[in-house]
This record gives sequence, C-alpha cells and structure tokens, in this order.
Amino acid sequence: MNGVHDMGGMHGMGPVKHEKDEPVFHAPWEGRTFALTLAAGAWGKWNIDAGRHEIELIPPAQYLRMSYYERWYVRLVELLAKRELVSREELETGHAKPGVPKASPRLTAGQVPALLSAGALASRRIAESPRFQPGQRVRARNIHPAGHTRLPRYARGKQGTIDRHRGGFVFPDTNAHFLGEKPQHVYSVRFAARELWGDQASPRDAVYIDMWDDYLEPA
Amino acid sequence: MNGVHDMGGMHGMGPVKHEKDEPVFHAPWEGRTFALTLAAGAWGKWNIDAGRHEIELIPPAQYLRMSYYERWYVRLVELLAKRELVSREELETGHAKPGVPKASPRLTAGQVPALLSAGALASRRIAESPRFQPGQRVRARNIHPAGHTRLPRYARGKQGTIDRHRGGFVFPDTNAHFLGEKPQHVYSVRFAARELWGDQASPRDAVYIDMWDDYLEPA
Amino acid sequence: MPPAEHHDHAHQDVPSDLALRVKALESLLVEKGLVDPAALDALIDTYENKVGPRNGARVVARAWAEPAYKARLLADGTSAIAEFGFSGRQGEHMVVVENTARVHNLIVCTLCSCYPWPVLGLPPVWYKSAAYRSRAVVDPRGVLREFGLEIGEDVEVRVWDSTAELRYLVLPERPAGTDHLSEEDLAALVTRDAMVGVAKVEYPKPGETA
Amino acid sequence: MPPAEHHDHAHQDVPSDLALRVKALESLLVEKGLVDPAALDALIDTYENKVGPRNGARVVARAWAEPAYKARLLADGTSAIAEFGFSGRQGEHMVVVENTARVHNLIVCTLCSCYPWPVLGLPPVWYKSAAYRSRAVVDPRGVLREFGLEIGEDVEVRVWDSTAELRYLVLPERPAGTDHLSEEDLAALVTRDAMVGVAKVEYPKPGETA
Repeated sequence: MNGVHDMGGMHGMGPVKHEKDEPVFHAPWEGRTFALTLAAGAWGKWNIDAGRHEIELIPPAQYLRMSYYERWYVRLVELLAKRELVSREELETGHAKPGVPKASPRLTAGQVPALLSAGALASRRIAESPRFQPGQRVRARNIHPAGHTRLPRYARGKQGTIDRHRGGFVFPDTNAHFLGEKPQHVYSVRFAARELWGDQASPRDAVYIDMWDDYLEPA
Repeated sequence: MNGVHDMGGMHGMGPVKHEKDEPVFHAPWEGRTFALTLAAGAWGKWNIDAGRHEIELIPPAQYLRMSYYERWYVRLVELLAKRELVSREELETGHAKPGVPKASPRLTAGQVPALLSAGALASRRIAESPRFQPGQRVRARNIHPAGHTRLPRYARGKQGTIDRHRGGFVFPDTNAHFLGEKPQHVYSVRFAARELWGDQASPRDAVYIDMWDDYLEPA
Repeated sequence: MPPAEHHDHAHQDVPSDLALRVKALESLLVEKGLVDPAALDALIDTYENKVGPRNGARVVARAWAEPAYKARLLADGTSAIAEFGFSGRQGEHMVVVENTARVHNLIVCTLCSCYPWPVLGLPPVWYKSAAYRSRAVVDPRGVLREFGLEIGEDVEVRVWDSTAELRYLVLPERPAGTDHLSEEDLAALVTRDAMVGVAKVEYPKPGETA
Repeated sequence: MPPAEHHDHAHQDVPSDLALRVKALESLLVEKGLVDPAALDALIDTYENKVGPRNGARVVARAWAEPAYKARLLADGTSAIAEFGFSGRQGEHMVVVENTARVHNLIVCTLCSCYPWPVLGLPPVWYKSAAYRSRAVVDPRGVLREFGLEIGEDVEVRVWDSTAELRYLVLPERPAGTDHLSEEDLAALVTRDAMVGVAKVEYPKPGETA
C-alpha cells in the first residue's frame, strides 16, 4: 500500500536527532511490549510480513504521532484479535472469558535463547534459474497495490542494474495476507541516485534495493 | 517539497465522508480564521504561493491531525510573524507593543466586494511562443525540490500528451519564496491512468494536470 | 482495557482552546489596526450567504437552455461566467469541462484544496479531506462508487487535478425529461456535487415523484 | 497567546496510560496462558544485556586483524558472523558492505526499521525515526553532515535500503595508526554508528590523546 510508512524521499520530517548513550528501552513498558510481541508471535499465528502490514494499517496521522513501541502495542492488540488468540471482548474487559481452557504450551524462558538464535529463515530453494543476470538493466514495475508490498514507492518505474542474485525468498506481498509464500528470486538492484532523484543528486551515488522477481521487468 | 500534503495516490486515508446539508463553517472560529486570513492578506505582504507553502511546512503528523481551518490558523500566525506584520512577542503576549503606530489603511467592509470580485490574476503575458504544441508527447521532470512546487509527486517521470496551452502564469516554485514571478507557459497535460498507476487502472481513464513549462521536458 | 485507538481515525482532535486563540489573535490584529471586524463580518457573510453553488447552478442551467451560451462557456469559462457577475478570488481562470455519455469529469486538488469559489462557494469538508485528495486520482471509480455513482467501463473518467491557477467546473449532463422546464427550474436541479463530478443531476429530484 | 504549536514537532505525544495498558495486556495474556512472564524477562534481558553492538564490533575487529576472515565475511556474512555464535532473529541473512577510500556505505530501512539485531542489538530511536528513514535515501550526504561526516565528492555513497530479508552491516575503514593494537583493543574502537555508516571509526577515540 502507498502508506505514510513508505517514506523514502519525503521532506519535512525534521533533523535526525541522535541521543547520546541511548538505553535499549526508554521505559519498562517498551521492553514489555517488545517481549510480549515476540512471545505471542511464537504461537505461529502470524508471520513477519503480516506483522509489518499491521503497522502499515495504522492511520497515517496516528502512525506519525506514535512512537515506535506504541505502534508495536497497537499492532500486537490487532494481531491477537484478528488471529483469534484473544477476543475483542477479552481485550475490552482485560480478563479471559470463563470456561476457555488455558493455552499450552507457551514459550518458556528456557526456550528463549534457542528461539532467538534460530530466527526464521525467509530463504527458500527455487528450482528455476534466476530470470536476471548481474549487469542486466531492469526496471522496477510501476505497481500500486492496496495491500502489503516491499517495493518502495520512490523506486517504482525507475531503471537500475542487477548487482547480484540474493537467492530465493518468501514473497511478502502474498505472505502478509496469508495467501501463500510464493517464493521467488531476489536481486540486489543498483539505482543511480540521479535516476531516482534527478539532477540534484550526486552523479556518483547510488541506492541498492533488494527486489523480488515480481517487482522487476526487463528495461 | 515532498511533503505529506502531496497525497495523490496514497492509500490508508479511509473512506470519503460526505456530510449532508453541510454548513459553510462548522464553528464561528472557522469563519473568523478564514476572514482574518483574507483581511490580513490584503496588506500584500505575502502571495498565494507563499501561503500554500506555509501550510506545507506544518510537520506531517500535525498536518494530518489538524482540520482544514486549524491549518489556516497556524499558517496565519506564521505569516504574520515571518512577514513582520506582528512580532513573535506580540503573538506571545496578545497585545500590540506600546509605541508602535497603528497600521493604516486596513481593509474596510465596504472594500470587501471589490477585493473579492477582483481576485488576483496569476496570468502574465509572455513574449516567447509556447515550447510545446497540443498533441506533443512530454515527460514531467523527475525533480524533488526541497522548497515549494506544484508538480505532484505521482506525475514525476511520467509521460503525457499536451492537451492545450493555458497561457502564461506566475511560477509558484520561485514566487512562494519571494524569488520573483518567473512567469512561464502553462499547459494542460493528459496522463493516461495506466501510465501513472500501472495495469490496475482503467485503460480508458486519464488525469489532466496543468503544468508549468519548467516541469516538462520533451518525451 | 480500552481497545486499540486507531479505529476512530475520522476524529480530528481540535485543541479545545482554538476558538479562544482565534479570538485573541483577532483582538491583537484589531488593536494593531491590521484588520477591521466589520470587514471580517462582510467576508464571512459573503461566503455564508451570497456566494455558493447556486451561482454555479445558474451557469449550468443557462448552458443547458442556450446552446450559444454553452459554446461560449466551454470556449472561455471565465468570461462566460462573468456574464452573471461571478468572478474574482479563486475563480480568476475558469475552465468548464462537459460530461457526456462517453466522458465523466471529476475535479480534485491533490496538493491542497483548490476549488472554484465564485461559482461553488467554499469547498465542503469531504473535498478537503485526505481521503478524497489521495484517492480521486488513483481510484476515481472507487471514489465515485462510494458517492453512489457507478461509471460504465465504456465511459472515460477524466480527473482534473487543479494544482495550478486554473479552476474547474463540471457541466453535468442534462437529465432526460426536462425539456419543459424553465432555466430557473433547471437550476434548482443542479447540485454542488454534480458540479464537482461526484454526482449526476437527477430528474425528478431524489425523493420527488415526477 | 501561545505561539503556534507546530514548532515542537520532536515531541511524540505518548498516551499517559500506555504503561497501564501494556500491563493490563500482559496480565490478560498470562491469565490466558499465552505468555510466561519469565520468558518476557529473558527476552528483555537478552537485548538489554547480551546482544548489542559489541557483537558487531568483534566481527569488525577480526576482519581488520585477519585478512582470511575478512574475505569470508565479505563473501558470506551470515556464516562468517556465525563463527562468533551470532545468528538468528533479524540476522538470518547477513550482508557485510565494506567502506573504502572510494566508497562509503549507509544502511537504512525506509519502510519500517529493519536492522541486524544479532550484531547490533535493537535499533536506536534515530534509526527508526521518520527523519532518518525519509532522508537517508534522497539526501545521504546531508544526513551524514548532520552526524558530523563530510563525504568527499570523489567518494561514492551507497545507500542500502534494507526492505527485503537481507540485513546489512557496514565494515568501517580501519583507522591509521592501529597496527599495534590487539583485536580486543580494535573492537573497543568500533561504534554502533560506524557499523550503520553514519560515523567513521576514530583513533585515538574522540576525547582521548594518542
């Protein structure tokens, strides 16, 4: 979706503010929100793409006002309800509906190291060979899907060069909507800064974006 | 500037909400803000492009949160201060600094009808003939100025056809910054919806945008 | 626990003291001699009571009634509209676009909320909304559907993004069965929404019987 | 009259009851058997105390100290980094990009805030900010200048927008005069900011004398 989250190239967001000796979390609720999200995610009721999309669905004015972990909180509540781990009624009352058995087995502290060090591989084996070769000119497609996509708006319609093949990966545009993994080749594509931004950019600079096959067409 | 005000093509802004029998102003302060803006504008200390740009300078999260006339209020305060009709100190205290003579002559009620029916012509005579002719293919330039522009982001880099010549007009990109009127030809350009939005758009539809000469290059 | 906040996104959180701040600003500007409260009253009165979509409706009705006027209107909107005395602020450079059986026109301003004040008055909230400004150019048929207007696939939708100093008025299609109506009766049928392109003119008017 | 509000745009207006709401949500999820508070503690402890930029600094120092390791790191970041036992969540597919006298690399995620957790920990606020995400791709040199880094016109700036599942780590240039330092001493010089590409590694460290 062409959401406000897709902010590459926007002006007006102010200066970048660097905080010296920044803590990992600025308040205990941030850490709890982070941990709740990972622990609830361990039930496997959603995937990373669905999680990203849920944040994109926060209305733009609120998205921009909210801090990072406030967005995580909103996302967690929505995912719990939509994926039916918790009902809207339970979220409203703050208590489990009587008579519903406790979920099991939940993630334990002992399982945390293994969970984190395993991660979740998004790579997939793909039988067909890659459609594009390094050095080949390509164009990012001019698409404007209403759903989730990882093709940033500033690159659409722009020409670049295949830098290298990255391997096969789960396709976010379908996976985010639980419509299957549709794995496909991903390429690192080099876009000259001037192709993206015109003459104001340095003739030397470039932006590299990892692009799924479906995002590309021959130039 | 690539601001959040440039919202053609964005998703996530919700449904269009139509209000039946809508009043012109929803509260007295809206009408006063509207009228104050026009009356203060009659001093000629800013132009329409500077006024539009001042609204674009509202930070994105606040821009999206604010109602239309709240933006007008913020703009008016900023313009009054920047163009030195009122000092920041006076805006702070709410009172005129003692010893400063009253401004004169202010707009009177009797002058209102003439002010409104005259308007402010943005058209200008231009000696040179238009660079482009109806039917000619053109491309909107891929520019990303940090300042004011009226070339919407969704059209940049896209090809269209000159529909007709509109005449010569003041150039907003300079006028907004009090850098001169730089008048130039304006053309109505027809962009096929599919050129702008890809295959999801109707093959029949089109968007027409009035473009200043500086926004265009031959395709 | 309250549900996540982000569902009530229609709500615009206007600071409660905004009315007071506007009042304070007015009193400062009056004190400095910069504005005259009577001029403010006159400005408000103009757009609350004198200038509005009834102006545009008269233009449309005449174009329907008089082919010669319609030709002048489509050739030079500004001067044809000025025949009624409608002119000036935010209508200095008028363009009239005609709806037909093959073409449907829709007006928007994606960058702010440009609108032809002398013929339509000040724009309604929906026209100024982020929802309309964002979607009218990318999904005009979807937007029109929300307004209850289904545009056939054989009809071309033209969206006019009024980002320059040209201001647009849609000349709607004259409804069938109105041959016997006077220009004044015709004008009574014409709505603001039809002149922006989000509605058609209906006859008999919705809710009436023929 | 208060000045116009829109100058304090750094302020993010966090609802005062958010801490309470998170607490209530945790107690509901515990009540339902969905989460174990001890697991939450372990997750927080991991990123507050165990996983952070010191990991990445060790990787960088070794690449500086051992040419063979550097070659492995640039050829296959994921497995070379795994030699230290750093792997997993948000570092499953690692790419290391090398700064040289001719190329300066900068990492961003314009769509959210993707960041290589196993080597750098959780991202700082500035990396997640709208300001950084919006500007890093269109004005990288301006952003770097705000960080105090002036990149010469003869140097190519490469911005890596990590919008897919690849995660990036910048291998900074080894500062001059560090030949005598041990791998451990080298690691102590390497900052998080240098591994994102918004700083260079300095020797002696800023504030120290050689």
